[in-house]
Parts: sequence; structure tokens; C-alpha cells
Amino acid sequence: MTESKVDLLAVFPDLEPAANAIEHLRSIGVHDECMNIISGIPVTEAMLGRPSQWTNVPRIAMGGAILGFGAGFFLAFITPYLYPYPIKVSSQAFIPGPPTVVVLFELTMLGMLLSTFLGVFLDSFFPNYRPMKYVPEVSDGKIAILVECSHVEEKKVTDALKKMGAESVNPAEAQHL
Amino acid sequence: MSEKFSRRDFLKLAGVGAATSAILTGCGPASRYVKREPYMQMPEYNYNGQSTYYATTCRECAAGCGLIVRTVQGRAIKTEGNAGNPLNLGKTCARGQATLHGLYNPDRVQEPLKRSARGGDSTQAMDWDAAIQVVADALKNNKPEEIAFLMGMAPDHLFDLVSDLAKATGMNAPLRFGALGMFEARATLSKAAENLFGEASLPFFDVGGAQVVFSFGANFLETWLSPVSYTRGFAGLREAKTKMRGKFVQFESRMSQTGGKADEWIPLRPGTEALVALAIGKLASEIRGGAMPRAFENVDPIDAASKSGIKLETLEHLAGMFAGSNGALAIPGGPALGQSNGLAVAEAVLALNAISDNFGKPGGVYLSALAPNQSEYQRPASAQEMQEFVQKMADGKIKVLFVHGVNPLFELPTALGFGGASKSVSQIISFATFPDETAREADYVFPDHHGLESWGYQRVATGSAQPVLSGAQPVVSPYYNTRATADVLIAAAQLAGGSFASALPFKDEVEFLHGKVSALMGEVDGSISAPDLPTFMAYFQQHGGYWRNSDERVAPKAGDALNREISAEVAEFAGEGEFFFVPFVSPTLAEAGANKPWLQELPDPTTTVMWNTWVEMNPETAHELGIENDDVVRIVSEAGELEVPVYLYPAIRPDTIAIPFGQGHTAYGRYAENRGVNPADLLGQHFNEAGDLAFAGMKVKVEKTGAKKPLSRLESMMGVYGIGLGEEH
Amino acid sequence: MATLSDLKISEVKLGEEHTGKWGMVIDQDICTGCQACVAACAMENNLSFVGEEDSGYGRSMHWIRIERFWEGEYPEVKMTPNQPMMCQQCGSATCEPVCPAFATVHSQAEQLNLQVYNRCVGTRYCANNCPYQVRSFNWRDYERPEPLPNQLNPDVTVRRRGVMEKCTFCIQRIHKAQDKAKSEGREVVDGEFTTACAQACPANAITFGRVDDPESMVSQLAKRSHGVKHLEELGTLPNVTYFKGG
Amino acid sequence: MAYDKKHSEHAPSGQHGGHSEEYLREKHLMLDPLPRGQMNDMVMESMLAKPTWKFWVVASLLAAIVAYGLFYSWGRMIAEGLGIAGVNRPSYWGIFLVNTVFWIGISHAGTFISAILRVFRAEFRRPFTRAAELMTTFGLVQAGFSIFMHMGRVWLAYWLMPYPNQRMIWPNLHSPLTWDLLAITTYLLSSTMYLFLPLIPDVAMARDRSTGWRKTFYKTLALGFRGTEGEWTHLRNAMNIFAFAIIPVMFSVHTIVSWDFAAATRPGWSSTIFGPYFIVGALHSGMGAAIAVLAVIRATMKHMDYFIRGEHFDAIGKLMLIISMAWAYFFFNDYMVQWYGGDVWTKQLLHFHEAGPMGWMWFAMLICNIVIPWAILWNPKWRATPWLVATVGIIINVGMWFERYIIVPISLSINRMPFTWRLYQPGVEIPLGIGTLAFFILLYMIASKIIPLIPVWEVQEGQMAHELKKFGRETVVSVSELE
Repeated sequence: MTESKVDLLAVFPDLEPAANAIEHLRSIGVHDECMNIISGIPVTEAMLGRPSQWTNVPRIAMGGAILGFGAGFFLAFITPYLYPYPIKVSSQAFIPGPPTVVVLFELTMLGMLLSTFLGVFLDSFFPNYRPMKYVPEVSDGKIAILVECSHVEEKKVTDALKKMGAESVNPAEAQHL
Repeated sequence: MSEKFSRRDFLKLAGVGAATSAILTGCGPASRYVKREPYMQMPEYNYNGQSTYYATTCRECAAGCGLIVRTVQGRAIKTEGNAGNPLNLGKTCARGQATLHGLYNPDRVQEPLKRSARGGDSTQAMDWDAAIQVVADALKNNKPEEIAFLMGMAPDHLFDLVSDLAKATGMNAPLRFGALGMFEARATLSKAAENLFGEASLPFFDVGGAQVVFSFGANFLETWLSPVSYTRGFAGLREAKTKMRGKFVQFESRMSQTGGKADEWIPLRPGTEALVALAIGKLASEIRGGAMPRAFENVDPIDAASKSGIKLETLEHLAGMFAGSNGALAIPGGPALGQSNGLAVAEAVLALNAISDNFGKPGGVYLSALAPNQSEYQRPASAQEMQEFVQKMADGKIKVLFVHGVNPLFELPTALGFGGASKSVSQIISFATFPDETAREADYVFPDHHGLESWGYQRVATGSAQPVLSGAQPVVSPYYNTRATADVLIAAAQLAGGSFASALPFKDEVEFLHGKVSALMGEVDGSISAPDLPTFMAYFQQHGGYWRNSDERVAPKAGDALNREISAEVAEFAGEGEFFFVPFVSPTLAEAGANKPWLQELPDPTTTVMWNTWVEMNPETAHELGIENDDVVRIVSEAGELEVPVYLYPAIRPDTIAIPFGQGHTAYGRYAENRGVNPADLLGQHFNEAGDLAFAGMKVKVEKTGAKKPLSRLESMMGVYGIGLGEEH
Repeated sequence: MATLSDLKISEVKLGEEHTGKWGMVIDQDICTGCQACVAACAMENNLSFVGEEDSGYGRSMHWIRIERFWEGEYPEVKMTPNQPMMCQQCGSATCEPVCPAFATVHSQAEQLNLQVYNRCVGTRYCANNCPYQVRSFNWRDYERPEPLPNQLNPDVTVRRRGVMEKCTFCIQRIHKAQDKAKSEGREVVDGEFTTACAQACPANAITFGRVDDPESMVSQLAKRSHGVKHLEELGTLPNVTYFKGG
Repeated sequence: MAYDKKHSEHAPSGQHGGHSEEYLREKHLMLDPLPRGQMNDMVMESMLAKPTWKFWVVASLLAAIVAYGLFYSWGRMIAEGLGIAGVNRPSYWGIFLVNTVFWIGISHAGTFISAILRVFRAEFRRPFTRAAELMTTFGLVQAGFSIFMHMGRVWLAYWLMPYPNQRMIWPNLHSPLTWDLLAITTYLLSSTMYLFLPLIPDVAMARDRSTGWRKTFYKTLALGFRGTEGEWTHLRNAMNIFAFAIIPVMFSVHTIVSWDFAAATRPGWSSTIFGPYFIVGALHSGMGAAIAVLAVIRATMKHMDYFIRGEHFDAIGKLMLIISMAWAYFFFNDYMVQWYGGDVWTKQLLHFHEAGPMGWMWFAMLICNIVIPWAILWNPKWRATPWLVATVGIIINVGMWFERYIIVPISLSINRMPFTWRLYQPGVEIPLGIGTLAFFILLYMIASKIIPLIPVWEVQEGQMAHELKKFGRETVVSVSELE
């Protein structure tokens, strides 16, 4: 493997130097795809000048809503026909109008919210207890930049990061969190 | 299709569906062999074996209603009225329905018992041979005149058997008594009939055919004489099928269940019934014109109005109603007769019917038809006769006392002293089915079968136009080791030998019955006829008895009913106190219903109280005395006192209180024991001219105790009385 | 099997065309309040007795109760006509739709209001929603000491604690009579059978039969002008007609 | 930079030009930032603090109450039947349903605070969203207990779930109770998920600074969360969806609970306004409970006086005042229309409410729900006094419990059959009800020891967004919209 890669983990104390560092890295030829940000608060892509992240959560939620609606439809409109004989209550219609709305609504919402929740799991590969590259300082508000670069560039990138105010730059080791 | 889709079709489909789901849900090897079905086949939709129906006679009271008992697999499930029986025409009262709770009562006497000490709970079981020996010894080893039988008002066949035995051996004739008879004042009724019509008989009042009914205290819709039959009569009075809806006026100081149905309820002062009846008679005669009958001559309506507390206008209006009707009927009964002047009341009220000239006419007064194998009217002992009997016991003239079908320790007023007198009787043998108070004081208890396990017959004393002999047969085999008292007596008589053996030369009870009924075989007018006795008896059992097809009620000879002096004196009241005291028989429990749990749980028809005794008091009076609902008060009479919670009853005179009779047992099984009080404890020894107890002739005191005992009511105090709903806006 | 179009029952249509099948007429004028019907019902339908404390706390199991009120003040006081109340077997019953478990449903075949004990989970919503308050709930497993259970009617389910129950118009008797008639190849004859309460009633105040048969006794009686149906204004289409009389 | 108290003696407001900067910083958590690490430590310390003996005493007492009141009593009721409770004819529903509605009401505060306030960007919500969401979940658990308790045959409760079964039957969708079941299930699941999502970064934080079993526990809960851009994006998206979607779910839950009553054919219940009336009532009791919980947390847990300040009590107090007014509006609206309708039974019921044997409760309800909140919460100084507002919150809860008691058993006492009217006297409902309360508190106490009660990342995010800005002579708080 001639192009063996190395991961560097640079810890920045604040948003501003981190954003500068990202800009700088980009200027020295590190691609956005080779960078990842780990932070203790949801810093947006825009704050750091990073490209937008893709997320499937809304789509999964929509899919779940449709599934939930389907379950509600089944419950409201199909199950009454599954009885061995027609069950009639009071003089209400066999399939009552307003109550079906309630059932459809509740099950749609349930489907949507369950799938939203599952969507987070799917998109983020949760739960994931394998070793990962991480520094605990991020939960203290630091911002870590995970840079993937070749061995050749390691020195250059390390220096650049240090120059941009990184508190520490270390080769990232996957570790148990 | 949906409309016609029946449950049967459904069950077929359900079977298919169940099979499918068994395949779908089946897991494991068992599912291949077990057809899993949802539990949706309720017994209501399925056949659960064949029922067998037997006709018999209700023994909850002495009226003699015919029953059809449904049995399944040897168990009695349900009683219905026997539609063929002319007395009740397929109907029953609540007590008849609950008779099964007597049959299957958990507290029945299950075998013959010898009691170690009277009043104690310690008993030894005996076998029947030993028991029969005890009876035989008692018969043999005592002089006949020292042997006495005290019997209830049912069953008649046993009474006949004992009467025959007594006649043949010189024993005391069996004495019959029942609290119902006491509170109905039967002796007074028959005495009045004798005085007016020359014949001692039980009058029959054709309520159903009348247009206007004036009832002076007669609680004929409750327990009086033959409640099922009279209720049918009442329905006839009301139903406007062929005539006007009949009017009904009740005169009483406390609104009874019967009074509750009245169009006009007249709360007269207790003791003035005779006066009021005569006053109405006078006013009505005036309206009708003609010579004033002697009976009404000396009555002053103004005086009657002031003494009775009824407005004169009301009296005039009532007299107008009575005189203006072609079918007016006046009935005496209940507490009105149970007073010192009870006989006068009965005579005055019966005489009132003469104005309406209804004797022996539809809607009028008859004398009850005698039952098919009856030669003369036999009335139960009056309280005075009981008192004489008790005196005999106390004097040691009775050595052996046999008790069957009656519970004198509960039913007789305590003041009569039966309990004390029984100590002078050396041997008491009870044939009680249930462990009642008297059985507890007996040396031996040789339990009779329950009525539904028994043979027998009951003569219908009143209530039916046709003469009826209601037949009884066992509808189930005896549940416990009990034996028919008739069989015990027959066996014991054989064992005793001599005149005893010859008096009862029968193999068993059934043979005795055959002998008694066989005379009817040759009658032409009967409901059943057969060439031979076995067939006749089979029909007798099948139809639940024998009755003639003709109306054999007797028209009273009313020639001089009005042509005699009738006392208009106001009754005298015994004891000191501000309240007239009206004990009345609980319509649901009567004298022997307290041990049947579903009768306990039936709400009283007037107060809806369940499972207890109460005292009814006018709310105004109670308010003045500072008494509220559920306050426990002490009622003190000259004879005794008791503590009982108050029910503020809006339909009772302010100067009157009333307590139902039926509870207050100290024995008689778990459902009856130590529940409520027995108003008979308050009754003194006062009788009317006919010998009936003046049970409504007492005055009592009411004292607060400060205690509270909430009565279980079905009704809502908030909804019915507005208690606890808050002040009005 | 019912087809889909059969099952599309229009609510309006149903309300207008409802006639009922089995019905009762009660003549309050001749009802004497004697409780024979109550006892008969208890015996026929295996009702539990609950004892003094519970019965005084509104927990009695009566399927039929006789109501009476008072009018006026002493001495002009009157008892109102006794009013036996039992399940009115409404054509449009308010108890039915609210049960989450379909434990109380409308029977197509009998046009009765069925209580399916084995489906009941005991939410008691039906009883709350019954304007006639005629449902009783098994608050406990009420004791029936031996040998009292011998009396139990094998045609009627014995209910345990936690289950709602109510008057069934003696549905077991209806079925017996229908099956008998069917086996004899005929229709059930009016008066061939009746409910336990009607059978016992000494005054004949209760009449039971087919309200959809104009010739039947109930229909004849119901034609009399002054009959009322209780709380009819709620649209429950009750099948019991009352005559106050007087 | 430290949380400095030395400015506190400064006059609250300057002579000219409004409040001093120091005053504002002390007053507003968002303007008084601490380094994230320090806040983390504070939260961890508050959670890890060794429980005092008082904690153990209270916890064991509560555990005993739960064991007896909830589980033993319930077991007894299952074994003997509902007869040991006070329910009867006509009050077929008693305190069980009162408690169900009450706890569902309590649960509404969590959603209200964390979803509605999140949607509307009410910044004061940040430190206590977690505390409120915990109330939602734990409250719903008690509501579930209460509703299952009231069933006659609770061992068959699963029959109400829609699934293919041998009984060949599905739940009756005509029944409001079935809607209830669907809605409460939806709400319980969603609110638990909604509690969990924002918790992930905080348990990740706790994971990074704990050892032993806690490490395993937090590691498991954190699911491997690091805080990468992707993870934050998915989380933020999901939380946004939740915040919007859970609001109608919450409204539907209490509306459906109100339909249990409003759909019934009963005088007093058959009211079209019950839906919003119940929602407002739920928020009323929920906010009251939330503020009481906050006051307790603040008083008993370390460092909480930094995170939860007078401003929060002031803000919730204002909400409480508004909700109290809304409740009064709906109450009067309902009362007025019922009264005007003139139906004889309804009139009787209204009269019974006020003048019946439990009339005191009706007046107490009005005093607790309207008079006391209005009398106290108008005053900004009183509003910022934690114990006072918390007391008002508890009083409101008492009042709202009364309200439900009046709606359920008292209204059930009166129906269209006067022969059956009867009062309701609670039996075993009382230990059962106290049991649910104790269980709620106990769950909360346990949660406070294992779950970071303050969403630190949210607080930090908020602190980043806040600054002081000068407009002429006045210094004012200014917020940047970060998202």
C-alpha cells in the first residue's frame, strides 16, 4: 500500500479557529470529504463553512408515516370485515366516519415518529460499540477535526493545524469509547 | 342478508373460522389433534341437557299455589307457577321463586340430631332408626293427653295424619299456628263471618270484579291470605278491558305496599276503622236513600271525622264514591283487625258490603269454597288459643311436644312466654328442616324434607273460585339425610303399637296420601278422573293436584247483616307512649324467608331496604324529635324493647311507627341469624273478641340511642328524597 | 357470508327503519311492586347476591329493579306507579359503541343488545353510558356456598368478577323456543314462551313478545295510546313500553 | 470566566438607562456562560453526588409506599375484584379515571415545554427541557397504571391490542377507549423517544467522564455517539420532526381523553368544548407540576441554582398565569353553555356540583385554579420566587385533581335515573393513587441519579447565541438564530 492513509485528530478550543483551520486545510489541498468534525454541540455546517450534510431522516419519517397510515387504514377499514360475522354496535355505521380519522391520525403519527427515531439509528449506524476515533475533550466544548491524509502529507497537515491554533494534533487511534 | 343472519349460521361459520385459525395459529404437535375453538359458545346458545318438569305445591306459605319445577340432572333449577292450578294460574310470588334457596340452603339440618342441652349448639348425629325409636318411645311412654303436636299451616296432609292419630289415640288435637295467620287475624275474619252470615268461614273478596274497593288495612297484595290470587284480582280491578278502571281506596295508618297502589290513601287514626266504616255506611245509606240500617243508626259522621282525623268532606266524598258505584267492595284486614275492637271492625266493614248488596255476586263478598277433601273450614289457632296452650305447657300438662312447620319461638310474641313454658315440657322433638329457634330449644331435631322433596297436599283455603287440592310430590331426591315426618310418625306409631299402630296402618306416607285422595276418584266434576288409583295418582302428580271445575264459592246469607248493632267504639291501646305501633309482615320475607339469601336481597317494596329491619317514622315527627335516617332508636313497649334504625317514611301518620316482621332471628342459618330485630318482642298479651292478638293495639315510646346503622337501600336517598343534593337555589 | 354492500348500513336509515324484534310492555298501573319478577330473574339468570354492605352501596346485581318515588306531602302523599326497570334492549344502544372489546353488541338475529361475558374486560364504560343505569357489574366473586350452586341454571353463564352483565330478555329461553319451533317446522307462536319476570308476575303487568308482529300481544298492547318509552328523546329506540295508567 | 456573585449587590436597575449589565448577566443563565467543561462537571457532580441519608430515607419511604400502595393493593384488587375499591353504580369510574386524566395532564407539561417552546424558540426552556420530558414519560407510566387498574379483568388487557387472534375479533374502533389506547400508546412511545434523542449527546458526555458500571451504562445508552457532523445532522432533523409532530399527538391525546367523557350520553359530560378544555386543564396542572419539580431539583441538587434561576420561574409563572386565564375561560364557557341549555338533568348536576355534599370541592377547585394563581402570579417579584411559585404550582395541581374528581365520580353520581343516584366513597383507590404519586417521585429520584438532568449541550448552544447589545443608553439581551 503505497498510498497508506493516516487519520489526524486536531482539537480546537473554539469555533473560529476551527473554521479557519478548515479553510486553511482546504487551501492546502485537503478535500472536504477527507475532513470530519466532531463537536459537543450541534455546530452547523454553515458555521464552519462545510458542505451540507445529507440526511435520510425526513424521508424515512415520511415512509414511516405512509406505513402508519397503511396500518391505520387496515385497522379502520379492513379489520371490520375480518370478523366471522358482522358486528354491529348501536346504529353506527359499520365503518364509522369520524373514528376512522382518529385511528388514521394516531397510527400515521406513530409510524412517522417511530421511523424518525429509527431513522436516526439507521443514518448514524446506531448502536455502534466498536472502537472509534474520538477525543473526550469534544464533550467539553472543544471542536475536533478529523483529517484523513496520506503519510506523505501528515507533517504538512499537522503543521498547518498547529499553526491554525490546534491545541493538539495527534494521529487518531480507534479506541473503545 | 345481514338482517337475516342468525346466530346459528354464525356458529357454523365460526366453526369454519375456528378450524382455519387453528391451522394458522397451531404450533406444536397437539394442534394436529386438538381443534382449538375460541370460547364464544355461551350456554345461552346451546343445549345443555334435557329438563324435566314436575308439578308440586309451594310451601313458602299456606296458600297452596301450584308450582312447576324445572329440574336438570336431578337438580331443581327454577320454579314457575302451575298454569293449571286455578289458584295461581301459573304465577308465583317472590317467595315462591326463592324456595330453591331453601332447598339448597347451606344451613339445612342435614341429619337427625340429639341436642346435648337445649339452646346449645352441641349436637350428636343419630340414625333414623334410633330417631324413630325416640318418637315411638315418646308416644308410648306418655299419656296421650300429655302429647301435643304444634304444627304450621302447611302441609295439610301431615295435619290430617296427626289429626287422625290424635283422634284415634286421645292425644291432644294438633294445634296449627303461623305468624301469617296471626297478622292476618284469620280468627277474627271467620268469627265476623260467623256473626254476620252464620257460618264460620274465610270470606273471599272478589277484587277483580269490583268497581270500587275500600280496604280497611287489608294488605292483600303482600302476604294476606292468598297474595298471588289477590294480586291477580287487583290487576282485574285495574285493567280497563271490559269496564271502567276500578278505584281503590285504602284506609290505614301506615302506607303498606297495598296502600301504595291505592288511588286514595286515607291515613286514619288507628283504632277508628270501625267508626269510619260505619260512618261511611251511614253517609252512603243516606245517599242511597231508604231506611237507615240499624248498624249505622248510632254513628255520628262528624264524631267519626274528628276521631279518625279524616275530614268530613273526605268521608262524604268516599261515601259518595261507595254509594255511587254498582260494584263497591269493602275488605277488612291486617292491622285494622289486630286491635281490641278488631271483631267490630271486621263486622262493620263486612256490613258495609251490604249497602252495595254484593254478597255472592261478582265483585262482591263470598265465603271461600271448601277444598275437595275438606268438610269444614279449619282455621289456625288464634293467639289466645296459643296462649292457653302455652299455659298448659307451663303447667306441666304437656310432657312431649312435637313441633313441625312452625317456629313458635320466633313467630309467637315473646310475651306469650313460649320459651319459658317450654322448660316445663320434658321432651321437645322438632321436625324442622332448618335450624330455627325452636329447633335449637328442642331435645331432638328429626329434619323433615324440604317442601320440594316432599309428598303431600295442601287445601286451598281461599283465593280460588274452584275448590282446589294442591298436590305435592318430590321434584328432587332428598339432598340430605332427612326423612318425611309422616314416614317417621307412621314408623314410630307401628313401633309404639296399640292404638298408635292401628291409627296409622300405612306402609308409608304415600300410602296414607293415596287413602286420603282416593275418595276424589269418583267425583264427576273433577279436573282429573281415572278408573284406578295408580292412574289417578299419576294424574294427580302430573297436574299438581285436583280441583273441581265449578265455582263453589258460597254466597253469604246476608239477611240481617245490617240489622244488628255494631260497636263503633274506638279501640283501646295498651302501653304508654306517644306512638301507635304497627307491626306488619315483610312482604318479601314473610315469617320464614329470612334464611333465603335472595329474599334478603330483594328490596322491600315500600322502602327498598334489604338485609335488615327498620322502623318507619314520619319525617315531620322525626324532625321534631331530632331523628334522622339511619339513626338507631330504642322502641319501648310494655312487653319489651328493641333497637332499630329509622327509615323516614313519608306515608305514615305522624303518631304512628311501623316495623316489619320477618327478621331478628337468633338462629335459622347464616343469612338470617343476628340480622335485624323481631317486632314480636314488643307485642303484649292483648286479644280482640275473636281471640286474635291485638298486635296493632300497642302504644310505644321512642328513644334516641345516638348510634347509627346505615340501612341498605336500593333506592337513592338523593334521587328519591332529595337528601344530600344540596339546598335549592 | 355477508357481502360488503350488505354491511354498509346507513346510520340514518337504520334509525328510521328500526322496528325491533322482541319487546316488552309493562303496565305500571297494575304492577304492585311485589318483587316476584326480581326474584324470578335472579333464579333464572344465576344472579349473585351481594350481601348487606354491597347492596346498600349500589352494587346489587339485580337485572330488574322496581323504582318508586313519592308525590306530595303527608297526608296527600302518593307512591308513584311502580316502575320496573331493566335493559330496554335499545335499537340504538349507547352502551354498544363505547366498549373497546365488542363485549356488548347488537344482535342481528334477535335485535337484542347482547352482553358477551367472555369478551368483557371490565372497563365499565357501557354502564356509565347506559342512560337507564340497568347494567350491573361483578365487583367481586360473590360467594355462593354449597349446595346453593345446585340451583344454577345450566343455560346461563355464571359470571365471575370483573364482568359486566345485564338483562338479556332471557335469551336462553328465546333460543330454546326458536329451536323447538324450528325442529317442528313452524314459527314461534306468540306466548309460547316468555321471560322469567313476565312468567312470574302475579299481576301480569309484564308482557313479552314480538314487537315486529302486529298481531302479537305486545304489539296489541303497545297500540294503546298512552304508552311511553323511557328517555326516548335520546334516540336510543328502546323496546320496552310503559303504561303509567291511573 | 466564573459564575461570579460579587455583582449581586448592584442595584437591580440603574438610575438611568435600564438594567446594569451585571444584573442582566446574573439574571439570565444564557448571558452568564461557563466553560462547557465546567458545566459538564457541575452536571456530573450533581448526578454523582453521594446520596445523603435524607435521600435514602425518602427513597425507601417512597419504595415502601409503592410496594404497598401500588403493587400490593393492586394485587389484592386483582385477586378479590374491584369490590375493595369504592366504585359503584352509578359511579362506575372513580379515582382511577381521575388519576388517569391527572397523570396524562401532568405529562403534557413536558411536551409543552420541550416541543412547543422549542418550536417557538423560547430560549428560557433550555436548562429544563429534560426535567420536563422526564415528567412526561413518568407521568404517562402512572396514567397507564391508573387506567389498567380500573379494568375489571386487567389480565385480559391485551385483548384491546389490535392483532390477529383466536378470538377472531379486533378492537372496537367505535369506542373512545380504543382511541385512547392508540393515542396513549403513541404518545408514550413518542415522548419516550423524544426524551431519548436529545439525551444521547449528554449520556455521551457522561460516558466520557465516568467509570465502572456507569461507564457501561452510559456507553450503552450513548449508542456510540461521538458528535460527528452526520450524527448531529440526523439528530437535529429528527428532533425537529419530533418537536413539530409531537404537538398534535399531545393535543390528540388529551382531546381523546376528553372524548371518553364528551362522547358519552350523560348530562354534564356531553360537551363539545371538552377537548380544548381538557388540553388547557392538562397544561395547567402540567406547568404547575413542572415548576414544583424544578423548585425541588434546584433546592436539593448541587449546582442547580446556576442552571435554574429566578428568570425561569418568572417565565413559567407567566405561562401559568396565561394558562390559568385560559382555563378559566374554558371553564366558564363550558359552565355557561351547560347552564343555559336548561336540560333538567344538567341543571341538577350543576347544582349538585356546587351545593351537593362535595360542593366544597367545586369552590376549592375555583380557588386553587383561578383565585390563587391570579393573586400571586401577576407580581414579577413573587413570580421569581421559586418556593412561592412552586407552592402555587402544587395548589394548581390540587385544584386540577379536584376538577377531574368533579368531572368523573361526582358527575357520575347524577344521571337520568334518579333512583340510582349515589355518592362515591373511595376505597382502595386512595393507597393506589398515593402509590402512583410515590412511584412518580421515586422514578424521578432514581432518574436524577442516573440521567443528566440538564441538557448541557443545549445550554451551551443557547449561551453561544446570547449576547448583550446596546441600544442607545440601554443594554438589552439579544439572541442570534443559530439554526
